Order: sequence, then C-alpha cells, then structure tokens
Amino acid sequence: MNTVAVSEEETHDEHQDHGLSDVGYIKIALLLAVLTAVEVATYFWDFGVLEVPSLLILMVVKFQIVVSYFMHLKFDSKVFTYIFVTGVILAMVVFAAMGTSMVFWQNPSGCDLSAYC
Amino acid sequence: MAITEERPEILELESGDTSTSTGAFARPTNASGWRAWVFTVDHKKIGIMYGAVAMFWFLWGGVEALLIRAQLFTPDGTVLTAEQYNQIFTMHGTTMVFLVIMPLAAAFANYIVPLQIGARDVAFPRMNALGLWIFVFAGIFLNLSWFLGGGPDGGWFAYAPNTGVTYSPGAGMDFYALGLQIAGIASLVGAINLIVTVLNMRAPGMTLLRMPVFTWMIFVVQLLLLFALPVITVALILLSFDRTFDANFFNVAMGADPLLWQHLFWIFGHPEVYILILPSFGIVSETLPVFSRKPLFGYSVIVISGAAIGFMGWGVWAHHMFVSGLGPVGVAAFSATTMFIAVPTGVKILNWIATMWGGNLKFTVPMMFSISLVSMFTIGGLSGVMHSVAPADTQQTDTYFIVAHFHYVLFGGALMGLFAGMYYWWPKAFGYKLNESLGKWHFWILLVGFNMTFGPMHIVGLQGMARRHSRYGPEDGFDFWNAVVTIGAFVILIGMIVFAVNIVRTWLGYKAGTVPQEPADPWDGRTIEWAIPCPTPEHNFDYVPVITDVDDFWHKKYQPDENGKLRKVADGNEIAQKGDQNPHLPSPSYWPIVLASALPLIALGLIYNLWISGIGLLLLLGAMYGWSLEPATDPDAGHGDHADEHGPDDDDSPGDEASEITEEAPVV
Amino acid sequence: MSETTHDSDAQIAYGRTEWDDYHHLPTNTGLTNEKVTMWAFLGSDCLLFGALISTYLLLRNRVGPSTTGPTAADLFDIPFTSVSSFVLLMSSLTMVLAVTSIQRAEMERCKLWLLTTAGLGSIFIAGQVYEFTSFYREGLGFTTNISSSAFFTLTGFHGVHVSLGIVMLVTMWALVSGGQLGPERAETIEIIGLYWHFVDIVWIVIFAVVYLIP
Amino acid sequence: MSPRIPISTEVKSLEMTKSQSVMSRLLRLLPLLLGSMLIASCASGRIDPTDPVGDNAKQIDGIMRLSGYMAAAVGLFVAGAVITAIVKFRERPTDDPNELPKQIHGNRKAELTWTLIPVFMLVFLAIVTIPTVFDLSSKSDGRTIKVEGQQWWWQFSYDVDEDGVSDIVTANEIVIPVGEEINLDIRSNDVIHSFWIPQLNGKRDAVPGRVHSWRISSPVPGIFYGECTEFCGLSHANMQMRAVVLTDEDYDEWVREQLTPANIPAAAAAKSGYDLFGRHCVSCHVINGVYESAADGNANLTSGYAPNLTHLMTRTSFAGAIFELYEEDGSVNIADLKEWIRNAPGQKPSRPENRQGMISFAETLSDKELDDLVTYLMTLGGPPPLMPS
Ligand code: HEA
Ligand code: HEA
Ligand code: HEC
Ligand code: CUA
Ligand SMILES: [Cu+2]
Repeated sequence: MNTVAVSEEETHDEHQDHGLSDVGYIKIALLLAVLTAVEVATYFWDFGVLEVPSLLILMVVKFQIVVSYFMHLKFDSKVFTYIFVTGVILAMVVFAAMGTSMVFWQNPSGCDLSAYC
Repeated sequence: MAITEERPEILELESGDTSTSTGAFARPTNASGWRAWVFTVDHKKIGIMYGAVAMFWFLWGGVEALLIRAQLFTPDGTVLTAEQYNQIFTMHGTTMVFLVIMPLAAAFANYIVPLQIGARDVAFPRMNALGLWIFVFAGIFLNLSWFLGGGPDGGWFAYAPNTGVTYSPGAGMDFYALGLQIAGIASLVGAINLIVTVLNMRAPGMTLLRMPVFTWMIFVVQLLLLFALPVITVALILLSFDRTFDANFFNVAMGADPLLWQHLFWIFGHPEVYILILPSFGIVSETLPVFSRKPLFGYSVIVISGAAIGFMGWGVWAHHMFVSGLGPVGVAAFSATTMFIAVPTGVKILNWIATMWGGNLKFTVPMMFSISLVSMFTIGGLSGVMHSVAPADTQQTDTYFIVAHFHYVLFGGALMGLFAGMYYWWPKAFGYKLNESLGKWHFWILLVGFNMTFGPMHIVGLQGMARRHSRYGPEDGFDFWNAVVTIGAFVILIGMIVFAVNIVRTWLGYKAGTVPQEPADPWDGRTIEWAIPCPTPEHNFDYVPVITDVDDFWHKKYQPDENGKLRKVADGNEIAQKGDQNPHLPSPSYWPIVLASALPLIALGLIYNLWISGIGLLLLLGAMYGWSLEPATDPDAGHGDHADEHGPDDDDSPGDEASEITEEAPVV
Repeated sequence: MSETTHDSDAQIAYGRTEWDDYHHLPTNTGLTNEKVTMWAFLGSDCLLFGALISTYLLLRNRVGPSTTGPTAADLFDIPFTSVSSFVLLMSSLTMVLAVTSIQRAEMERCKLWLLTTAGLGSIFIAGQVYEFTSFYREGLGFTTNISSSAFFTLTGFHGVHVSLGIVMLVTMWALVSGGQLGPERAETIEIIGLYWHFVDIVWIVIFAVVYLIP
Repeated sequence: MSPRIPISTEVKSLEMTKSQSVMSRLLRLLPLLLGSMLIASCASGRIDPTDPVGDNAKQIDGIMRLSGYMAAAVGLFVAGAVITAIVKFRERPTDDPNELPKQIHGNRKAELTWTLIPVFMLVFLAIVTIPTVFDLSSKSDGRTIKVEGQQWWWQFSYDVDEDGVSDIVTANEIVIPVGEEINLDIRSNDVIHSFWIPQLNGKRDAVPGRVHSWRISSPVPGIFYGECTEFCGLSHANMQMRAVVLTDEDYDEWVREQLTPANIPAAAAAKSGYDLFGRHCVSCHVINGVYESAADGNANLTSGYAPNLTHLMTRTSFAGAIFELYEEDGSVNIADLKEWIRNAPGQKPSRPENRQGMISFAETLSDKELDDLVTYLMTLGGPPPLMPS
C-alpha cells in the first residue's frame, strides 16, 4: 500500500483469446448431438442401474460444454465464471438440501411423504 | 431485454440541460421543481428519494405497530378486531422489512457507494431510477389493499395453505404476493446495477481490498439479493398461481406438502435478514473509526467475516422450521450450522470494540447510534443463538421471545445503524449537520423506549406469550409487561418525533442561515466521499481520485513525520475538491417512471380483470420501446468528444465506448 | 464549501489525476458493464430455475385424496421431445455462428444466423405448444393435479424465456438489417447469445432430469 | 476489565451536553424502576414454560438455561467491554486535538482468540444440543393419541381397543394418565397449527397432509394449559387446549364414561332441546349413540369437522378452551354456553360464511329454544374428573 499502484486484481490477457473457429463450434455441436443421442437411447434400451447416473453425467457434460465453449466461459474473464458458478453451485447445494430434507430426513416415526396420510 | 441495451454511463454523463427531442418524445429537462426529482437519473437524488419514501413507510409501519401495541395494552383489548389485528401485524412486518429497512439501505447504497468508490454515477442510471419507481409503486400497491377489501392476513411469511384462497378469500394475500413480486423486481434491478458499479467503476487504485467497508457490505448484500430474490420469486409465483389460476402447489387434498412453501420462503428469508443487517454493519464500520480517531481494527477480517456471514447465511434457513416437522436429522444439522454463524458476527462485534479500544472517542450522535448498534445487536444476536438450540426453540418459537430477538437485531441493529448513517452523512447529502443536541435527545429517548418496548418481550416470551395473538387473557399474567411494552412503543414515537423536528428545524435554519453550511470534511472523515464538498455537487468529483490506501483520504491528511509519528499534514477541507469543475449532468428520462407504473397495473389486472393487465402490458411494452429508442445520455446536450459519433438517429445504445475501453490497455 | 481557501493555488484539489475526465476511464475489470450485467442476471436465473425444477421434482408424484388424472410424466412423448430438444441445442450452434460472423463483420451471414436461431427457437416453442395442447386433450390441464401444475409452470417459464430470446433475436436482426447495429457492437449480439445459450442449458437440465430420468 | 461497571458510571461518562445530563438523571432512576418491575413480573401466568413439569419440558429447560447462561456471559463480557471503552477512552477536554491515539490496524492473535473461543463454546453447545434433538424426537412405548388441529379448536381421538378405529373423540382437552409417556400423532384438517402445552413439552406443528409424532407426560396429576402457536387465521388467538392429567383410577373411570354412548333424554325441556339439536346441529356435530349422522366429518366446514359433543359436560371448557364450562362453584356456566349457541361468531371471531367456525343461531332460535338446547347439552355426561383450581 504505498505508491500509485493502480493495478487491478484481475488481469485479462486471456481476454484476447476468443474461442474457437466456426468449424470448431460445429464440431462441438456434433459432439453435443451425439451425447444427446446417447441420452435418448436410454429411453429405448434398458441401461439398468447405470441409467440414472449416466444421464446425470451426460447432462453435466453437455452443460459444461455449452457453458465453456458456446458461452466462452473457458476463454473469458474469471469474473464471469465466479458470478455464474456461484449461482449454479448455490442452486445445486441449497435445493439439494431442501429436497433431501423433504424426502429423506423425515421424522422416523412420521409418515412416508409420498403417501397422503 | 432492456438491461443489455444500456451502456456504461460512467463514460459519459453529459449536460442534460436541453429539451431537444430524441427517442419517442421530448426529453425532460433538468430544470427544477418536482420534475427535477421525478425524472432524474442522478444516483444522489434517487438515494434521497429512497430514503424519504422509506421514512414515510416507517411512519406508517410505526403507526401499525402502535395499533398492535394499543390492542395488547390490556388483556382482552378491544382496540382492534381479530381480523384487523391479523392484517395489521402482517402489514407491519411486511412494511418494516420490505418498505423500510431494505429501501433505507438502498438509499445509502445509492447515495454513498458511487461516492466512496469515486464514480460519477452508478453503472446504469436509468435502471437505477427504474428500481426506485418500481419500489415506490410496490409500496403503494401493497397498501392499496387497505382500501380494496382489507390487507393481507397471513403473517409476513405467509405460510401455506393458510394463505390460499380457501382460507384467505379476500384479495389481501393477492396484494401481498404480487406486491412483493414487484418490490423484488426493484431490488433485483438495483442489485445488478450496484454489483456492476462496484466491480467496474472504482477509481483507479481502489482495489477490492481498498474499498471502504460500507461499500463492501453493500456489495455482499447485492450478491445476496441477486441470488436470494429468485427463490422468493418462485415461491410467490406458486402462491399466485394457486390463488389466481387454481393451481395445486399448496393444495393438500391434491397431495401438496406445505413445507415446500416454508423451505422456499426461508431459503430467501434467512439471507434476507442478513440483507437487512449488513448495510448497517457497513455503516458502523465507517463511523466507529472516524469517531474513535483510529483505523478500523482488522479491516480485512471485518470484510471477510461480512462475506462469510453472507455465505453461511445460505445454510441455516431451516432454523425457522424447527417445529415444522423437518425430522431430527434436519433439525440437528440446521441447529449446528445456525450456531456457527455467531462466529463471524462475533468477530465483527469484537473488532468494533477493539476499534474503540485505545481510541479517542467523540460522542457525536452518529457515534452514539453506532455504539448502540454494537451493544443492542449483540443482545439480539445472543437470543438468536438461544433459538438455534433446537430443543429450546421448541419452547421459544412463535412466542414473544422471538419477537424480542428480531426487534433487537432489526431495530437495535439495522435501524440504529441506519440512524447512525443518517446523522453521519446528512451533511454530505444536504450540506448541513442535523442538530447534535436534538440528535442526542432523539438517541436517548429512542434507546430507552426501545429497551422498554422490546426488553420485556423476552420476559413475556419466556413466560409463554404467543406471538400473532390478537388477545391474551387476564389469567395469563402477561398484563404488566405488556403495559410496559406499549408505553415503550410510545416513547419510541416521542423519540422519532424529536427526530422529525430535528430534520425540519435544521432545514428551516439552514435556509434562514442560522444553521451553518458544512465544509467538505466536517467529521475528519477517512473515505473519499469526504473529499468533495458538502452537499455533493451534482457531478460528484471534479477529478478522478487516485487511491493508494484503505482510508485513502485520511492518509492524505495524516502522514508520519520524521520520527514516524503520524501528524496532521493537511486540512481535509482544504485539500478537498472544490466542486467547481465539469458540471456534467446525467440526462433525465421519463421512461423509468412510466415503465414502473405499468407493473402495478398488470398486477391489479391479475386480481380484478385481465383487461387491466392488458393495458399495463401495453404500457410496459411502449415504455420499453421508448426507453430503448432514447440514448442513455442526451447526445444533443452537445458535450464531449463522443457526441458526433452517434447522432440522434443512432437510436440504440451505442457500445463503442465499451469496445474502445477494452482496447485501451488496462491501467497498471 | 471553504470559500476562504479558494484562491490559494498552493492547494491541490484532492485526487487530481492525469485523467481529469471520466471519458477515458476503463472499467476496473476491463469488462463492459453490459456483459457483467448479463452474467449476473444469469447467475440469478440459476436459482430461479433451480427452485422451479426442484419444485417439480418434489411434486411430480405426489397424490392426495382428491387427485385425479395422469401425471405429466405418464404422458411424455420422449421421441417428440427429443427432437425439439435437439432443435434447441442446434440453435445454440447457429447463435454462436451469428456471433462469430458479426465479429468478422460478415453482416449478411450474421443476419442469416440470427434468423435461423430465432426460427429454431420458434420451432421449439411450437413443439411446446403442441405438447401442451396434446396433454390438455389427454386430460391434463394446468389445474388437473399437482404434477400438472408443477410441470406446466416449469416448462412454461422456460418457454417464456425462449420466447423473450426470440423477440430479442428478431430485434437484433432488424437492427442489423437497418444498419443500426454494426460490427463495433458485436458484443450486444454476444450478450444476447449468452442469454440464449443459458436458456439452452436450462433445457439440457430439464430434458435430462424431468423427461428422461424416470 | 470488570464487566460489572454500574450503569451510572456509563451515564456519567457520557455527560457532555445539558440534554444528556437531564437524561442521565432520569436514567439513574432506572434501577429503582427495574426493581419494581421485577417484583411485578413475579406474577407469572398459567402457561409458563419456565416452570416445567413434564420430563421433556424439564430436559428442554435444562438446555435452554445452559444456552441462556452462555449468552448472558458473552453479553456481560461485551457490555463490560463496551462500557469500559466508553468510560476509559472517551475524549476528555484536556486531550490535545492534534495528538492521535495509537493507530492500531489489527492484531492476528486477538482475531484468532475471538474466533476460536466462540468456536469452542459453540462446539460445546452443539454437542449438548444434537443428542437432545434425537432424544426428544424418539417415540415412547406408551399409548398413542391422535391430535387433530382445525380452525380453531383441537380434537383428540383415542383408540382404546387398538383396532385402528377411534373409540373416544373429544375436543380441546386431552386427558392422559399420570406418569405415562404418551405418544401424540399430530395432524391438521385444514391449515398449519401448532400443539403446545409448555409445561409438558415444546411445541410441534400440525401440518395438513403430514403426521408428526410428539410426546407428552406429567409426573403429577393436574390441568396444564396450552395454545395454538402457529398462525392459523382469524381466531388463532382463541385456539387453546388443556391437558388433564389423571391418576390411573380416574383415568380408567374417564375412559369408561367416554365409551358410554348418549341417551335420548326423558325430561321435557331436555327432550325439546334434543329435538332442536336434531334439527339444527347434527349437520355438524356428532353425539355418539343418538346423532351419528354426520359420522366422520361433514361438508359444512372447510375442515370438515366440528367437536364431538357426546361427553361435552366432562370437559372443563369449550370452544377452543377459551370459555370455562363451569363456574368456580361447580355449577354449569349456562350464560356463556347459551350465548355461544345463540351467536358463536360473536363470542369468538370466525368466518362461518366461509365455512370456518360455527354459524350464528341468533336469527333462528328463540330464547326458549336456546334454553332447551342448553338443558339438553347439560345432560351430556359430566362433571369433569378434575376442575381448574
Ligand atoms: C437483522 C436481522 C437478523 C439477524 C442479523 C439475525 C441473526 C440471527 N438470528 Fe434471527 N431472526 C430474524 C432476524 C435476524 N436474525 C427475524 C426477522 C426472525 C423472525 C422471523 C419470523 O419468524 O417472523 C428471526 C428468527 C430467528 C430464528 C427462528 C426462531 C423461531 O422462529 O423459532 C432463529 C433460530 O435459530 C434465529 C437465529 C439467529 C442467529 C443465530 C443469528 C446470528 O446471526 C446472530 C449472531 C450474533 C451474535 C451471536 C452476537 C455477537 C457474537 C459474539 C459477541 C460472539 C460470541 C458469541 C457466542 C459464543 C454465542 N433467528
Ligand atoms: C425493521 C423491522 C421492524 C421494526 C422497526 C419494528 C418496529 C416495531 N415493532 Fe415490529 N415486527 C417486525 C419488524 C419490525 N418491527 C416484523 C418482521 C414482525 C413480524 C410480523 C409477523 O408476525 O408477521 C413484527 C411484529 C411485531 C409485533 C408482534 C405482533 C404479533 O406477533 O402479534 C409487535 C408487538 O408488539 C411489534 C411491535 C413493534 C413496535 C412497537 C415497533 C416500534 O419500534 C415502532 C416505532 C416506530 C414509530 C412509532 C414510527 C415513528 C416514525 C415517525 C414519527 C416518522 C418520523 C418521520 C421522519 C423522521 C421523516 N412488531
Ligand atoms: C356449521 C356447523 C355447525 C353447526 C350447524 C353447529 N355447530 Fe356447534 N360448533 C361448530 C364448530 C366448528 C365448533 C368449534 C368452534 C370453535 O371452537 O371455534 C362448534 C362448537 C360447539 C360447541 C363447543 C364444543 C366444545 O367442546 O368446544 C358447542 C357446545 C356447540 N358447538 C353447540 C352447537 C349447537 C347446540 C348447535 C345447534 C344449535 C350447533 N353447535 C350447531 C360447528 C357447528
Ligand atoms: Cu391454530 Cu393457530
Ligand atoms: Cu433466520
């Protein structure tokens, strides 16, 4: 805290790096299409116990791809990542806690939630 | 989306002193009189209006409180009917939370934050005005219910299914749900605006860790608002859909679980209470150092603990539901998380005391209010910790012990801090100080009245007096303390009248010349809002200050001598800016108030007749259209090197400055 | 104001910097206000959809004594929804192409991709309208039961988001066509693109957890 | 530093302006005022959680006192520190205005201390709290009573022979045997209510669509008072309840009486009341043995339920336990009962037009008819095994 150090905490050299070429984006889209196809396949074929986890993983991967590439988050300022990821994580954690508390953490002697009693 | 069409105002605030037409209609001029206020986009005027409107609602919320107290003065009170009582306490809570404390905090945020970061205005001045007017209309809308069949009667947290049409057939709860929805939009607009302002518009050299604590706390609060408001938005949507469109979200016969409402409400509601208190924490973090003549003890610790409170505030909401049937796992978990929120809060309290410790305390009115925050909030916080012990809370919840807790934190904490802020920044906003000795009367009467009102609530609460009861029996043994409480409430009223007298008298005195105009730095301040004249010139800063330190202004005044001892090297009033440069004025606009007025119309239509909504919707679309046709600043004002780059027909907001900026190397 | 000191030029006004003018002040983050605004809004919207999705998940199978009618999930037409999900996904590609083309100042292409994106979005909305009406014909109205209320509210809110996006895209198309929006304002298109992609990722989540996971 | 600086010192230290010194003289009266207040406050009411009787309530009281003492200790410490700072470090007229106090920016050790000490205190508190939570939410092996809240009264049902069907249905007064940990199954028929008899246990919400279990017990016979504590609409303030704790013999006797259905009365006035009841009241009220038409709930009320009146006179109170059914001398409180039947909404805020609460008969029934009805009601069992003292 001495001289006129007019610097910012964030530096933005990555800022110049502006994502992919058009072909790159088309490739990404193809990948997304394939992932979607796999997702839809779970409807037609029985994946057994793997079904739910694999759907969730696919969903997260697609989410991640769109956010990183189409929305440039991978190349853009970290400030955006902080704001957005805070929202995503807060939503996940808070609503997961709410959901589990409404479904699993019931009073052991209380009634099962899915039934009206 | 109008939001994206705004452009960075900081880059260009030009004289709007013209009536040349751009956009759909002639632009309002900056002239004077009421227009200067109604169409303004100046953050300072907006801040003052937030404050004034909030004080009006405080009076109204206070009248409601006094009616509550009159009813409870004696057992089996007959001042109010049960129906009126229920509406009045619901509206008292709702008013105080959403129409008093939040807008008062917004008043300070708007007025002070740009000054503390050395900016010329907030990022989106028209959006700022929009937020103000939406809030104004939300308040009017909520209170319209009194004239249209009775206020909402479900309590301020509106537990379903009691708030459904079956059990609350009047329109009151519709006004509640839609009114809060509108107020939420105002807060969201304001929150985003201030987040961008703080992130992007700090003076050169003001790194995040050189930001004044008040600005920091406001920043944290805006983030809390940003993430908490959508949750209550959803809750209110579900409620409105149930009430208006016969949805089934809280229809138990269809299998609904009423706990859903409670979760959604409190996921918002608990961050909300920190939204209410953190601005005041920020204010006293400014005043205590100034009047102790010592730097804030543990600046970074205070900042981090403020952020930690905001963060931890997300993990404790179910402590409002300890008896709702969460099940022991949930109760135990939330009980523990709640307890630990006392840690960062305690850190703040002790740092404030350490700031005073060893100082040279000047008991000005703002200082006295600040100290009373430290001590009164602690009392409220400690009763909060007692609630967090879940088994104990099964005896406390929904009794006056809770009512005591939250008035100690809300009145003794939030409101005391806001009063400190009013006395402290009054000269900055109006050019003169409020009278100190009337201020001391105000303070002492308030402090006594406050403790008389809310202190005994601890006792009756522990004796089992339930809240939200329109009567208690003579056999309950609550009469004595309730009488004391009611008298206390009227003592508070006297204190507040003294305050009102103070405001009016000093104002008249100032106009008559008997109350002196204050220089730029009347308190020997530490932060850069004191480096510009009192009252703040319309353009804020003549020159952009360059920041080299926390408490930068103070360091310009006091520097170490050859022995390393700090000496006063300059008089604040002399080194302060003169306020005589560059009178750039933001261009006023009709659109914010027009757009805002569409919202209550739409909401009224949802209650009464969808045609009204249709009119509101048309108004909304028209206003959005007009808004986007109007450049953020009047190009015909003919100032600055950008004026020629975008003529009047450049009807959408030009983003050229923006790209220009990024090309310029960031200043290092 | 301390008039007395006014004429002394020994005094320097506090904070005079070489920028005596705000015009040349960069933003501290180097980012434009608009873009920060959009990201903040999207962060906020995460919680909106988080709340709506979890509401649906909690309510979708709940029944009470007066419950009648099917649940929303009973009526899902997965192949149909898969197609419209795919359409929306691909609109993200065309959106990104619109952004890259305006960045390269290829205005004609930009216009084309903007319109394509809006068109794909409209197909998605049309699909949703079809889905809603067919549900309604099969006896599942908004008020029929708790799962239908939750389902229509969730997907309806998403639909409103998409529709707003379409309006913005068409507006952008008009502005570009009218020459009011040139390559120097590519960022405006980029910001609207962010919104559009966000609406897309919300659907990615909805498609997986609402439609596909049984 | 001593945390026990008397208030007057603080006051003196602040005496700087005339206005303050006036205030401070007023403040010096405070101890006097406080003293007299304390004396007055000793008169505590009949619903006092700080005077626990049941085991659960005692357990809660213990942990509440613990947290209270901790809070008081911290509070006194903070108050002491603030007051000391005010007194010691106030600006004195002799101070050199150019002399700055020592400029301290912080201290890592201090920060650590006042982070860790609260952490330790709270860890301790959590360690005590969490097992208590689980303790209090476990079930006992005592009998189970169904508790139903509705606007704005409570219904209690006993399944004596444990065949899954309630055999005794009563209102507002839950009768339990002494010393037994009773399980409650708490439900609601309309909105959320909360069941609270503070001297026996903390509260538990009655949430529609859910069953919440809770326990109450008392080691001594007696009547304990409680009220609904979750805001449940118009007459939330008038939704009280009582727990009547009986010795085992009394309890058995009470059960026996409750299981006896009502008879058609013989005396003329009562018979006339009986007929009137059949005409006006059975659409809502059940009387076992004679008027069972409304059987289990009816459509006249949003909650679907009105109090079962079979053994009305064995209760000590009526209408959400806000009216005493008996005078202090043991005679029936005929006046209030008659007034209630004549115009219930006038006696207790309710919204019969919205099917919430009992309708008014002021227009329908003559004075004579009301008398007959009361006469009939007085044949319905009684007197109660225990009277309020
Ligand atoms: C400004 C608003 C505000 C603030 C800051 C707080 C702060 C806290 N609140 Fe409060 N609260 C409300 C406003 C607020 N509350 C409102 C409005 C309600 C009622 C809503 C309604 O029902 O209508 C409520 C209700 C409420 C409940 C629910 C009660 C019930 O209905 O049953 C609980 C339960 O745990 C609780 C706990 C706490 C805690 C633990 C804190 C903590 O943050 C306090 C932390 C502070 C301290 C503890 C003091 C300083 C610390 C030290 C000096 C360090 C050392 C301390 C220890 C070791 C203990 N609050
Ligand atoms: C910040 C919030 C806040 C504030 C300041 C207050 C202030 C007061 N409150 Fe409030 N209260 C709540 C928030 C607040 N309250 C909430 C959230 C609830 C819960 C509601 C619910 O259960 O749903 C509640 C509930 C509540 C109850 C419980 C009702 C019940 O459960 O039945 C009571 C009872 O005494 C009460 C009393 C008071 C009193 C006497 C004041 C007094 O301090 C008021 C004093 C103020 C005045 C007398 C006004 C004076 C002002 C002027 C004269 C204007 C001057 C003008 C200028 C200077 C321009 N309040
Ligand atoms: C519309 C339905 C309805 C009708 C008809 C009705 N009552 Fe009621 N009655 C109620 C309800 C509901 C209550 C509970 C009210 C409360 O406590 O708030 C009640 C309470 C009572 C009580 C007090 C019971 C207790 O234990 O607290 C008595 C006695 C009573 N009614 C008598 C009568 C008589 C006699 C008639 C006929 C003349 C009658 N009621 C007709 C609904 C009805
Ligand atoms: Cu029932 Cu309150
Ligand atoms: Cu809380």
